[in-house]
Amino acid sequence: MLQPEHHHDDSPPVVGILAEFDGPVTLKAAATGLRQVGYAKFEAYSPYPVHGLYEVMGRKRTTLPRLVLAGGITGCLVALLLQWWTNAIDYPYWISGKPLFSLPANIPITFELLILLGALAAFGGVMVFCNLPQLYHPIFGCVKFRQSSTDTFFLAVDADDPRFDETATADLLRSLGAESSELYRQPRTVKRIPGMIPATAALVAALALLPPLWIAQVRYARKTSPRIHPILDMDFQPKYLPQQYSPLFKDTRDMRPRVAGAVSVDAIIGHVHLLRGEVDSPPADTFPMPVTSEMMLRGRRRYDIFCTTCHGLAGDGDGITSQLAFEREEPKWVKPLSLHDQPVLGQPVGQLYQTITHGIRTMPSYRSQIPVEDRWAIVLYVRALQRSRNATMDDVPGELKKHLKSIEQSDAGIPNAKP
Amino acid sequence: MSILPLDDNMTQEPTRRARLVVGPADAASITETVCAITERPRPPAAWYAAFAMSAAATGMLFAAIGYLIATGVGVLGNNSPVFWAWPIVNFVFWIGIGHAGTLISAILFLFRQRWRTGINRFAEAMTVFAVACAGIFPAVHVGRVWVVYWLAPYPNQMGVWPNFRSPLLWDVVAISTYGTVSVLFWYLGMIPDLATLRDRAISWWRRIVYGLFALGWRGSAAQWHRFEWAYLLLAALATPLVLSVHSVVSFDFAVSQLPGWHSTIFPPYFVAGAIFSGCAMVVTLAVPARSLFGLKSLITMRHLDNMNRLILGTSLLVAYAYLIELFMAWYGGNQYEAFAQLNRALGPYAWAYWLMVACNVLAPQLFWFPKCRTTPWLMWVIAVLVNVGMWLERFVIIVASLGRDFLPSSWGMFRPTAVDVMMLAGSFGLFCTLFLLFCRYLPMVAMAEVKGVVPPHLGSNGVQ
Amino acid sequence: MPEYPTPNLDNDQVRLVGLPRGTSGVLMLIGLVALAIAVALGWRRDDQLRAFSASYLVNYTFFLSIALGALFFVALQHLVRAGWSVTVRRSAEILATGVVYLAVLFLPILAIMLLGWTSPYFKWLDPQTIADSHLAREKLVYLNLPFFTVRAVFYFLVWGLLARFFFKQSTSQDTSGDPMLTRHMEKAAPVAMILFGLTITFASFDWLMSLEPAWFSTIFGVYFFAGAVVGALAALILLALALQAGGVVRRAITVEHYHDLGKLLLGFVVFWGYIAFSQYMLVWYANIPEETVWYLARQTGPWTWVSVGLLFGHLLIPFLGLLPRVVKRRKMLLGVWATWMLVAHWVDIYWLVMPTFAPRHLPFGLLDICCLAAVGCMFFAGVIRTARRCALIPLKDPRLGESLTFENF
Amino acid sequence: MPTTQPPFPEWVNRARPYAGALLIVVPAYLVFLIYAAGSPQTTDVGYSPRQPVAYSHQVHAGQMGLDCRYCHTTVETAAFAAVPPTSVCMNCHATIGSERETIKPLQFSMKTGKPVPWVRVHDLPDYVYFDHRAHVGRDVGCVSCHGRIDRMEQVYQAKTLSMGWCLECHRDPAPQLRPEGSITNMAWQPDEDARALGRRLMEENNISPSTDCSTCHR
Repeated sequence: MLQPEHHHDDSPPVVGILAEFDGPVTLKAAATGLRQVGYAKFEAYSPYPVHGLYEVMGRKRTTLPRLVLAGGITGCLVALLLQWWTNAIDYPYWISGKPLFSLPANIPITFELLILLGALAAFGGVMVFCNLPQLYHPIFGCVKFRQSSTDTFFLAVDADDPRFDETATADLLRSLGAESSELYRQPRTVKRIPGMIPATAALVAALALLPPLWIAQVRYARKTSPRIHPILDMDFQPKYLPQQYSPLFKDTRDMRPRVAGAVSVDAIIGHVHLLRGEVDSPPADTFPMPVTSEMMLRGRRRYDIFCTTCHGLAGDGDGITSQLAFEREEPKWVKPLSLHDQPVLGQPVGQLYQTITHGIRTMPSYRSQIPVEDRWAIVLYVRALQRSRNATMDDVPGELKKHLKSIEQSDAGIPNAKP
Repeated sequence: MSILPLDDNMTQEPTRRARLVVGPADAASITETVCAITERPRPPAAWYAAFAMSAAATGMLFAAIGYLIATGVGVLGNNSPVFWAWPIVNFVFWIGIGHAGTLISAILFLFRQRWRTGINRFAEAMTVFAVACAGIFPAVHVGRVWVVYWLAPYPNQMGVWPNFRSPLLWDVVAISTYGTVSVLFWYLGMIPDLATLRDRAISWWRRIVYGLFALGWRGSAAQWHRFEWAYLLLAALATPLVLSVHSVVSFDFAVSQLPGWHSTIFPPYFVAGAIFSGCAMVVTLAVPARSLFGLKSLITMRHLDNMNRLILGTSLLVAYAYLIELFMAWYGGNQYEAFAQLNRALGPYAWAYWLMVACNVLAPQLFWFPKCRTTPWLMWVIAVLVNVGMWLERFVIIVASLGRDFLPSSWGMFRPTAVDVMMLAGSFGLFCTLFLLFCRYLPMVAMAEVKGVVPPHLGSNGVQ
Repeated sequence: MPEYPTPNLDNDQVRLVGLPRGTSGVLMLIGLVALAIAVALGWRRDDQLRAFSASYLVNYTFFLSIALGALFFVALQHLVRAGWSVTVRRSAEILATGVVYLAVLFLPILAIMLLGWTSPYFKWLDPQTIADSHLAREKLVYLNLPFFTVRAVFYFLVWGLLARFFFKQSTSQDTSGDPMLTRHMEKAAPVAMILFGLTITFASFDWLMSLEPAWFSTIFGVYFFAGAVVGALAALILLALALQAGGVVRRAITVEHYHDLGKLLLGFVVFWGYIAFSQYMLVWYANIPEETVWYLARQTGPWTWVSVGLLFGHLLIPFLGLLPRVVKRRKMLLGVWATWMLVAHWVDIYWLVMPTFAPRHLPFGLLDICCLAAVGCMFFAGVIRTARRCALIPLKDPRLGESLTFENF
Repeated sequence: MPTTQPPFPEWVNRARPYAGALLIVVPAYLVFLIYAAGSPQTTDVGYSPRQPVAYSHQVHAGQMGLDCRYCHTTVETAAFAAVPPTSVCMNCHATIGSERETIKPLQFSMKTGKPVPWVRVHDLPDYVYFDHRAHVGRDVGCVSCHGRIDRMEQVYQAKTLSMGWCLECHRDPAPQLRPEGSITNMAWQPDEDARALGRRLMEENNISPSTDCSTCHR
């Protein structure tokens, strides 16, 4: 209780005077008195709120209500914008025939966000305005002050108030009704943050860099290991999809191959021309379908996919595969036939069809890769390719003939032009 | 006029207001009464017994949830046509329980009902714990619990957003807002009391722990000024919030076209029912807690009397809603609606319906008699009955309506599974566990608030 | 030891003295003249008084809702043993007794129905509607003239008895000072509340909802109740302002009372919005034709703008207007907002009734003003008559001291 | 005056800004970490399983210029882009490189009838319905989803194949469209503005991709 009046130079500095009062009424009166005398830097402490105390101390009313209003308005606008942008613009939901942005259904969330942001503003505001959390304060060094949260009322005058004087202020407080008043000093505590803490923080920060580095590595690397999906949900369902594994069958295929020896019904009941390329057993000389320019185009496209690899774009037997095979001196490789050579030129279309279907010599069957109609289309295109090498002017349609002639004439006008 | 005896505050005389605290009402003894509960080395033996039981039930809850997640939602009784059953009943029940806390702490605060200070702290705690229990059910019954965060609107790599026009999403937002605001409100009010515990602490760990949570509160005039404003504003925000929360829950049902669900009175009716059940839970907890922890001077008979009046009042509001629904089912001339109401009363779930009526409408009528309002065991029994009745109300609304909708060919019954029952029982365990921990370690009564409304602040001997 | 200082209202005028003696009679006369003009306007339109009936119903319901809201206010204060409201409670008690005069004013409505003039007035009276609609036929058990009349008599009996009970008990305390009278009223309050809740609900069903016999909404009673309390609170504020402007109860009613009334008004404005939104949202969302038809009439043509006007005028604008603390503590500002709310409440009632009678256009005109004047003048003639017979505050209420000294936070 | 040790030393106040910063930094760090780690860019892109046969798309599709459809014959007609049967490989490799070590598994498969256990690289979850025909037939080039397959020695997943990625194109397909003849051409570049071309193609071929849930989840 008693503090020696003389103190050594190494004793901690005086923070202020703490005066005790017996109740809210005397506390309020004393605060009024202090303010009238001209003190500005003092604080009143009470175990429960004393109405009007803050006002008599001459402090400004808090702006918390306005902050909360701002929070509420922000919440309201954020919610409306969010719902409008997400559900009407970015991912339009068409719900029970209502307009994409239908206000009545947006009200509940707007309201909740209004309240939420308002409440967060109120709580955050009181923390900021009260300067909380503020775990250390010199006044916590006074033993008596511990009573302030139970039943005792205090006034604390700061030593850095210009009017502060150790004896005069104490006298004043006593005259204002203080039951007792004492000087209180800065408690002796550690002021600097202990070095261990920043060191630990630095270590943790360094360690915290590892996970992002690892993620970055994974992100940009090729991974042969299976994908990392911690939760598979229904990624893999117990159902059979094409070309998947099934333990049911010996060959582990879930797609069943055609039973050996099975014959297509079509082949039995007709369509011999179409499917086998035959008319009354010899290879057909005609197409089983009307020949159109679409079919020709289709044939060209299919030819480019399936035939050019060996037979070459123009049918000369110089496809890329063949070229590479010769480059590498593949022993078993036989140059593919040129489609412009005699045996092929003379074959009826039915036979060409059969060749595609069944293969011939080293050429494999393309039955599984090319559907029937496409095979005929390819045959047609092959015919066109063959014809192109042996065409006469009579083959050219009327319109184009004129055009060709005009080219011929202009070519003739050029001295060096060779026909 | 005579001075009221110190231990009685049951006066009905209009000439005076009853004491808020019986016995010594000075700040020191209030502090002592409340703080001693957390400061004594050992809680009463009954606390240990209750804690052991509720902790075991909590364990059962988490075991059931673990089993549910590991196996799938098939372990619940929900099935066609009653897809929304037990978990939603429990959800609505618990979220309703939570409403009384906000009623007492926010609405009664706005109405200057000073008696609320005796019970608001633990009613708020009850709210927080009930919301925690409520949140479990919709979360775990979605089937894929691990993607429950999809309900949150965050920019995601699926390129979709939640459907903000679904009442189920309103629920998510409303409940999380309600939980957040309840916690803020509860915690803000507790800061000065935590400071008291810090200042009284003898052991260093209590000083540190309570000190951390007290945030360095000093009770300066500046702090109190802002604190009071924040408290008022939070109360003003929490009041419409509490109305909105159960209204949103009622929208889950009422926006649909199912007979028995689609009724415009649902929002206020659900709110009234929620407050009804919440008040009953307050009484259920207050009666044993006040005698177990020696809080009879702060949570007085007057408090219980007032709570029982609230229960009676909200019971009448709920009865009003039942009546209007029945009347409108007939008046509206919609045969499906009429059937839905008849089915409740006479159908396969008639037992639940009549039990509900008995618990929610008839039992609280006993509170017309002052004797019933002031006899602890009796009010406890009635409060428990109300809790049962309100659970059944949600059961009747959800299960009876879904079980028998428009198409007789799709009718079906609901039967809870063992997991269902374990989860309901376990949620009570969780609730009680949290509540018991709260009783043991936190200030159960808002000391600073009580001190602020009793003398000497009001300047006359314990009467205000 | 007294809790509060004994009220000192010696210098305050607590009797209605400002008004000349014949005010009630003059008002009555004006009312009758206005009624005659309204009837004449109705006749000229040659529609069996249809337009008049509709307009009369609007204005009648408007004043009835204020009287009922006041009755609720009185019962509520006793139910919760409120201390703050003692000095404004008498005004509410007087307003509530107006329901007795309104019982008489209900006779024209009943007379028109009995005469069968404007049969589509309530469509369920129209034989054609009954023949066409099986719903209307099914409801005949409830919606028929004899039962309707019996119910109306019952409602007025309940309201009249309740209003007179609270008024009598309260005024007799002025002389006797017996605190037990307060106790009596407190004991009666819960019963009064139950009766009030049921009667106002079914009255709103009978007189407003059944205008469209096929339509129904379970929340309708609550909706009407919410509007009624808004109207009554606005009326109470304006009444207090008027009395103080007339030099009476200048000290008994303080800025704190205005602040509290303002807060309650704000609260009920929000409550009304909540109920209105609940009803609208659920009907809008479920989109069932038999329900949406009611809103469809109010969402097409000029009625759209009345609906939007209600959203802003009855909810959003007054909410923001009444929010600041300063508004509730400045008489002028609060008076402006109370007037605003009273107008909004009138529009609300108009919006409930009129689209049934005039689905395509807004029939607002001189007829409505005449009806407003007619019902209003006769209602206030009665109210003033009552007010003259008593003090304007409960002079010896045991909680008068509390009411005079309380402070808002 | 008797003094006591305050519950917390003074440095605790000084640590407040750092603690406050931590409150922001730690959640932000965790959110970033989860977002980055969970992103399909991390978990899925770059997936390049080792195949039972060291088949090089770079050689076949790039250097030789084989059309995609030579092997993946079903892309235009079926939902599923079939992995070719061993017989298709054997079209050439019956005679070419038949003594090479890498061809051995093919020969084994051919002999025994057991399928070559190719590992699927582009594998959508089973609850996603994706139709190759609907995309190839609607002017979407292979390269849009599979990247430059013709430059891949061993095929890897180049795009995220996430739902957001799908939706991106379904909402705005124009930049991804190309003329019919260039579907399989990995190196194709539009002569004009890709978006203008895409818009024209959309109009010509009536392309309006749906973004309903049931488009992909049926």
